[in-house]
Amino acid sequence: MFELLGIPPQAFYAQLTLGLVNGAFYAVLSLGLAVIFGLLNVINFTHGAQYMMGAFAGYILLTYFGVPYWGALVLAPIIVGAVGIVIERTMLRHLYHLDHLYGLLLTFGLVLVIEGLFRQQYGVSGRPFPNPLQGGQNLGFMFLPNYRLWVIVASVVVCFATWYLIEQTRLGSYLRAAVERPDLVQAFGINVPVMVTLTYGFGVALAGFAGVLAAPIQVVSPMMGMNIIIVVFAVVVIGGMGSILGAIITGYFLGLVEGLTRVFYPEASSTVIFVIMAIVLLIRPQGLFGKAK
Amino acid sequence: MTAQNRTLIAFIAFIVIALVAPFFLYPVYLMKILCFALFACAFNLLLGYGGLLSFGHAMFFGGASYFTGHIAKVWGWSPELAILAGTACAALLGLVAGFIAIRRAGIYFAMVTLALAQMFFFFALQAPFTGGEDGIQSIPRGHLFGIINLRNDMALYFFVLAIFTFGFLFIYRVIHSPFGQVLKAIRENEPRAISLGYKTDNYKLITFVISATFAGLAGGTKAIVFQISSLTDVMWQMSGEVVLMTLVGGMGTIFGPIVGALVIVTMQNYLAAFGEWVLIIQGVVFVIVVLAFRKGIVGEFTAWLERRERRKQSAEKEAAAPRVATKPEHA
Amino acid sequence: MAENDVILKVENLEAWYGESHILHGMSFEIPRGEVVTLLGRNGAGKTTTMRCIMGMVAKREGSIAFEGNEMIRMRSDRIARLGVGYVPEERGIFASLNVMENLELPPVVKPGGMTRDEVFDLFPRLRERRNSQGTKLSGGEQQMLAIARILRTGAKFLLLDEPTEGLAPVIVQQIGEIIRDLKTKGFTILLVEQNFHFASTVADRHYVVEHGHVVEMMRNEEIGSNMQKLQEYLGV
Amino acid sequence: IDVKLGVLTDMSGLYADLSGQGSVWAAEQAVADFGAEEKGMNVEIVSADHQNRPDVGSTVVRQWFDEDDVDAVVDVPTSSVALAVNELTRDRNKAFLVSGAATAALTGEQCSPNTVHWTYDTWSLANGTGRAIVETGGETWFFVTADYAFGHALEADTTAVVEEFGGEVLGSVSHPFPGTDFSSFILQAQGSGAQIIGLANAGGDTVNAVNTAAEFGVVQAGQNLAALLMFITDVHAIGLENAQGLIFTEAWYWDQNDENRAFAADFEAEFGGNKPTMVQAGVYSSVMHYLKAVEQVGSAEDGAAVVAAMKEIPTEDKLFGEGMVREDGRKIHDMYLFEVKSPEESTGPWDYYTQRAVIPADGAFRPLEEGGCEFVASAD
Amino acid sequence: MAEDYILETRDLTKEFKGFAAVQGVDLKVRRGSIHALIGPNGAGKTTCFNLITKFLQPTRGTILYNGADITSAKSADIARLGMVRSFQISATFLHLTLLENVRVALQRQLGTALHFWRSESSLDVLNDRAMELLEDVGLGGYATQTAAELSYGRKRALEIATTLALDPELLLLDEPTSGMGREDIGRTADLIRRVSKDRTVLMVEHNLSVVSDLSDIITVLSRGEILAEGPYSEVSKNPEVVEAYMGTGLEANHG
Ligand SMILES: Nc1ncnc2c1ncn2[C@@H]1O[C@H](COP(=O)(O)OP(=O)(O)OP(=O)(O)O)[C@@H](O)[C@H]1O
Ligand SMILES: Nc1ncnc2c1ncn2[C@@H]1O[C@H](COP(=O)(O)OP(=O)(O)OP(=O)(O)O)[C@@H](O)[C@H]1O
Ligand SMILES: [Mg+2]
Ligand SMILES: [Mg+2]
Repeated sequence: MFELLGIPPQAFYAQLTLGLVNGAFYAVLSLGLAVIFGLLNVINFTHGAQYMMGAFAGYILLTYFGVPYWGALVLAPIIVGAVGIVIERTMLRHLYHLDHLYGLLLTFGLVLVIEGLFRQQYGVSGRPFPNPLQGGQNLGFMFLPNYRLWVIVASVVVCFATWYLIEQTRLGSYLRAAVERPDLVQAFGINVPVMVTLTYGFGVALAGFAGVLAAPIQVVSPMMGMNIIIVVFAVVVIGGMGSILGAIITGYFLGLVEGLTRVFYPEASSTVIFVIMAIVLLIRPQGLFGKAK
Repeated sequence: MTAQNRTLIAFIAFIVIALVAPFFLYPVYLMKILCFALFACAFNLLLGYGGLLSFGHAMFFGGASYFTGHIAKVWGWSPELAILAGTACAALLGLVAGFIAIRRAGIYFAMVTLALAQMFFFFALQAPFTGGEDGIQSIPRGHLFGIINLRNDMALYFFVLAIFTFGFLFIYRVIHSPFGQVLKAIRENEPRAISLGYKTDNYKLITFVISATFAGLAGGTKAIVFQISSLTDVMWQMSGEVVLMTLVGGMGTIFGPIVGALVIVTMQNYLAAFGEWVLIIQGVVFVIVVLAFRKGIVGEFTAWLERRERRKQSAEKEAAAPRVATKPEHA
Repeated sequence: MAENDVILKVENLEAWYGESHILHGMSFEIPRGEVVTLLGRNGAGKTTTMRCIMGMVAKREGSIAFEGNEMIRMRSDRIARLGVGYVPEERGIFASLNVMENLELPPVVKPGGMTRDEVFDLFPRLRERRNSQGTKLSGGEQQMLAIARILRTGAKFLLLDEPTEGLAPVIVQQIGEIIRDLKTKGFTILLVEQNFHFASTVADRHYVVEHGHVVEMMRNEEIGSNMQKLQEYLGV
Repeated sequence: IDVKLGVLTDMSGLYADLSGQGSVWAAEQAVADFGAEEKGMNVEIVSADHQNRPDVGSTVVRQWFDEDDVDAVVDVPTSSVALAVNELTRDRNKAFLVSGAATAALTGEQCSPNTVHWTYDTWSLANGTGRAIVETGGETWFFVTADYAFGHALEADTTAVVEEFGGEVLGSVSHPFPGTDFSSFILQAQGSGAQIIGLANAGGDTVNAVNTAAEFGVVQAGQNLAALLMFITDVHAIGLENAQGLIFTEAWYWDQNDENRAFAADFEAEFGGNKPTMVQAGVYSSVMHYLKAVEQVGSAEDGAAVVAAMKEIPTEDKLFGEGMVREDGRKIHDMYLFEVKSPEESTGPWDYYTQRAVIPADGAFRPLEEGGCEFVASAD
Repeated sequence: MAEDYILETRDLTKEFKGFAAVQGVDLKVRRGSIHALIGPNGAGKTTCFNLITKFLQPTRGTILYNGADITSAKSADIARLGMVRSFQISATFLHLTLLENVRVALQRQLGTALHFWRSESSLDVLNDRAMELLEDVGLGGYATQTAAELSYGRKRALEIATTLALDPELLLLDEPTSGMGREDIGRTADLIRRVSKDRTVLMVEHNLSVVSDLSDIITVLSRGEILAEGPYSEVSKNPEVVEAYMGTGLEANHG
């Protein structure tokens, strides 16, 4: 069948695997967005910038402090998460009682500032980041670099750990309830502001994690965030933010779809996700995993 | 002074200033402000009165700019017809995009419009007639109605001013129309509006299309003024810029978008020397406005006027009232 | 009345929503173990008073002492941890949680709360609907859920804002029984009620609120002789 | 004589590193080295950021011409902005000295009597790289092309050269612009079995593609990469580990001779250890030549006259040596084919290139008659 | 002669994931009557309203309005046909003034709602009627305030005024007096009686004194099915109804 389409099956499987790697990034990023959106009802426009900061944190740790990749993998998300916490406490916090629109606008403004500062400091051509896992596996149908294999594993583990933490524990209901009526949840005896801050920090840390994870295979550059975040937004619209699990699955799924488009119709690979988004909106406006209002 | 009187006075003042300004200031700069002001007014209709935040308005602005540019340059139509045609294309584009986007509300709406605009960006990048990253260059300004040579900056300026004034008044009328009233109600409580028998999707779609149309009018005009249509006009940064203008000026106010466009365009012009800092400064302005001056310049100003008036009124009342009103503090 | 018998003492409470001044020197006290109602017309400030006690009104002044602790500056989660339970007027059922999750949401703050089964025995209707989404419940079911979830927490001081609103007469009757039952278990309850007949069957004393302050206190026994005055206050 | 130069460049975007402030500095340096003051010339330099936006660029330049009496616009990386400026300059009869922009249209269909295109263009890069590689045995090609006009133009130009010299193009794949993930395209290129993978893209995309190729072991597996537009700043970004073995064409390299090294040393002192690019060097030498022409004409007022003088006088300066400006505005000089060193070969920071070949001036640029420049044709 | 029914449902059924909220309800509302729908909490009253006004799609059954089948019509169309509902939980336009709130509803009759080229002052002709409606519900003095500033009870009153503004032929009221003080309950009851003169009212209400006072006929729902139907005097004696709904205590006696 593949031969009919002019694609040998090996190439087909290889592209599918690569699609999965991309999907891994989409999943972690849309998961972070879903966590933040789920709790603060804020579309975190800075998510892309924070992803970029994660990559740069890795770069800086490596070049100036000699921290190897594996150290950075732990430290960078913490650093980025901490920056997120500062943003939440000093700025976002003052907007919760307002229309959600303002959260979006604030984070959009922050994107300009953060990206601008990094551009100012590091230029735009991007920085090299050594590959910590040289070599690769011969899967029969393709040569899969070890590092890409690791990306898939790492993202699956992080995604499902997060899912478990949020959906299978009491924390999840606190978070969801706090979105609707933070004052009431607090009046039940839960320290909502602290919970909100930590969750935002956690969501941001996820973006940071995706950033370091991407550093060795995508150029570390100040613009890397904006390019990917618009796609992730589309992923989120398709998935519908209905559930944490939905965000994860949609992420992987769209990575695969995009991978296939690259083989069959490469010209459309930058738009395929947007086209799917339009179709989903026409057929199922609330998204694949969203609940109808 | 009633709000309506204030609007009238402000409008007259604006027209007077606009008529004399080109004799003192660089006309091209003024035209740029007018184009962006119209763009922002169109955007403000959707956001400020319809409650719909579109993060993809560059699609209509830039789309019309491309169509106008192509039609004027390749087909050789006269500028007013080219602009009209470009505007019509934007309206059509608005119809399609709106039809998809209004299926979601709130921040989803913002994301959907952003994504659609990004799709349009890729289209503009790859479609042959747009000239890819070079854009359509050296679009002829041509002769208005075949007579008035628009290569003259002054002549062009008054043409642009006329377009702007038309657009501005039209949008003003939409806001203050029976339609506008329903629109505000939908923004407040959509299910209730439905239960009153309003097909809210139609209202949102019409608003979206009107907004797209005038964004297109602004884009088409800009193409003639600058003789260029480029990818810049369809990029997400452009969508962000118009949000910023509206926000800085004051969303949901009549004159806010004009003031916002003035401030942002001027800032871009004069900060151009600061190079990389322009975007950062813009970002900082964004953040400050969102955190501290949400009403925007015009919004804060009217609020201040109203406060002052109320204070004056209560002072008058007190003065008019007999002594009894001022009871001794300690009984 | 000895100081230690008063569980809650509100003095000169002032509150604002934005610029509008809502409470003007509210003062009253609630003895331990009593059911006390706030009566008053729509907009008198009853709900606002409760929200102040819970620390949910941003701008408030005066004194609110709970078991001797001053709470006027306290954050609402700390107030809840002291053992104050709140059933808001609009019920506050969470749409994104199902009945079970709604029920288990408020953390247990004191020992001695009801168990899940006890709660379900009290409101069998909830047991039937336990997997349904919170806001898909009927209005009355939501009201039951709002009361039920507070009973789990072990709070011994309850604020009930119009708990009978929208409930079928049989259920109202049931709620009356529950309140009387809670009282025998040592709960103290502050009740806001429009349904005066209901209030008079459960309460020990009534405060009449008008324009943000208390204008009258009546013990339940005195109601009969004060009917005339009360009717004027409530505008029947 | 009063002369006002406007350096229009990208201060914050993609090209900020390879032109940007460095170009402004280079222009100032040229004015100083020319000795304008001693010669009684009053040269002023203004600069602005066009943010890679043609509309911003043309607004700035319009204002420069209409209000600030600027005589010449310098550098302008980003083809779209350069084309816009090109039109305006002709319209107002000023002069335009292009260094940063790549599009060969500036001396082709869009050529102007007021424009000189100094450093390089897409044709010369495609020609230099394509030809040299085919001649050294890289006969089968596969292109990874940025899916927009510029990418397709590079691919087409190179294909023509490759085929002309007996090579064969096996296929190509278009990737979205800007791309984030190149693995899938590199894999397709790998699958094609071509000897050479031509990267018909620029900036971040090229960097990204090169890195991905290294990850998938493209070079170890026996294929070679050819970048069709690459600057030393890109190599710096990639790092030698991944960039080694890359072949491409440039007009100038800081480590070629003592003059260049001296210039680079000054630059380095100013810009925190970075080295100048060919674009910045081009700004220096184009400004130098422009000033000579102004001196000869005696005024900077008439842009076309100054440019005509630039074409008359042979060029000569410390960075680009001797050369000429052709009738269509094309500056003619040698181009060089470089190969990126391996980390072991490199002796220090920014020691990145080995020179593989010199493409002599007469064959380095598109022949005059092939460009389709209007006024060249009518002159015949 | 057959009775003149304005609204009729036949075998109306709504199932949510296997659970039937409304089951086989045959409801007949006589033109010009005040018809009360009562029943224990969760009996399916609001769901019935949602089905009739098409906020929910019935699983089964038909709905006839003025003899026409409206089972597959859209919500907004239903309102245009003259059947308007109020919500159990208040729904007002928070940042519009009370006058504007009512006017939005009145505006529909003008048929100019889509006219974006017309001046707003063309709506001023509606002001008198709007004020009248506000007076009717006792909000005359608040016309220029925004709805956000109202207390809960007053929002309910505003909601009724807005609903009446559409001059509906059939008015569906979901617990119109809940949350109101006695004063307002009395006024609202009077209002309902007054407006019912030339229209039909179908209401859900838990306040038995209001129900007994106003309604011509009562349908009792229980667990999604009709338990009893008839005038108050009859229904209130039905032992099943007493057990399932009314209870015996005096607490419930709101009056
Ligand atoms: N969020 C708010 N912003 C401004 N004013 C408010 C707000 N909430 C309530 N008010 C006003 O405060 C006053 C007191 O309201 P409150 O809700 O305490 O009254 P209530 O006695 O509980 O009345 P009801 O019986 O109607 O529930 C009212 O006049 C109301 O309009
Ligand atoms: N969308 C839904 N999904 C699932 N169950 C629902 C949904 N809507 C209503 N229900 C259930 O259907 C039953 C009937 O609800 P309904 O709101 O009609 O009751 P009601 O008679 O109006 O009660 P009340 O007097 O308390 O308002 C309830 O048990 C409720 O939980
Ligand atoms: Mg209340
Ligand atoms: Mg109900």
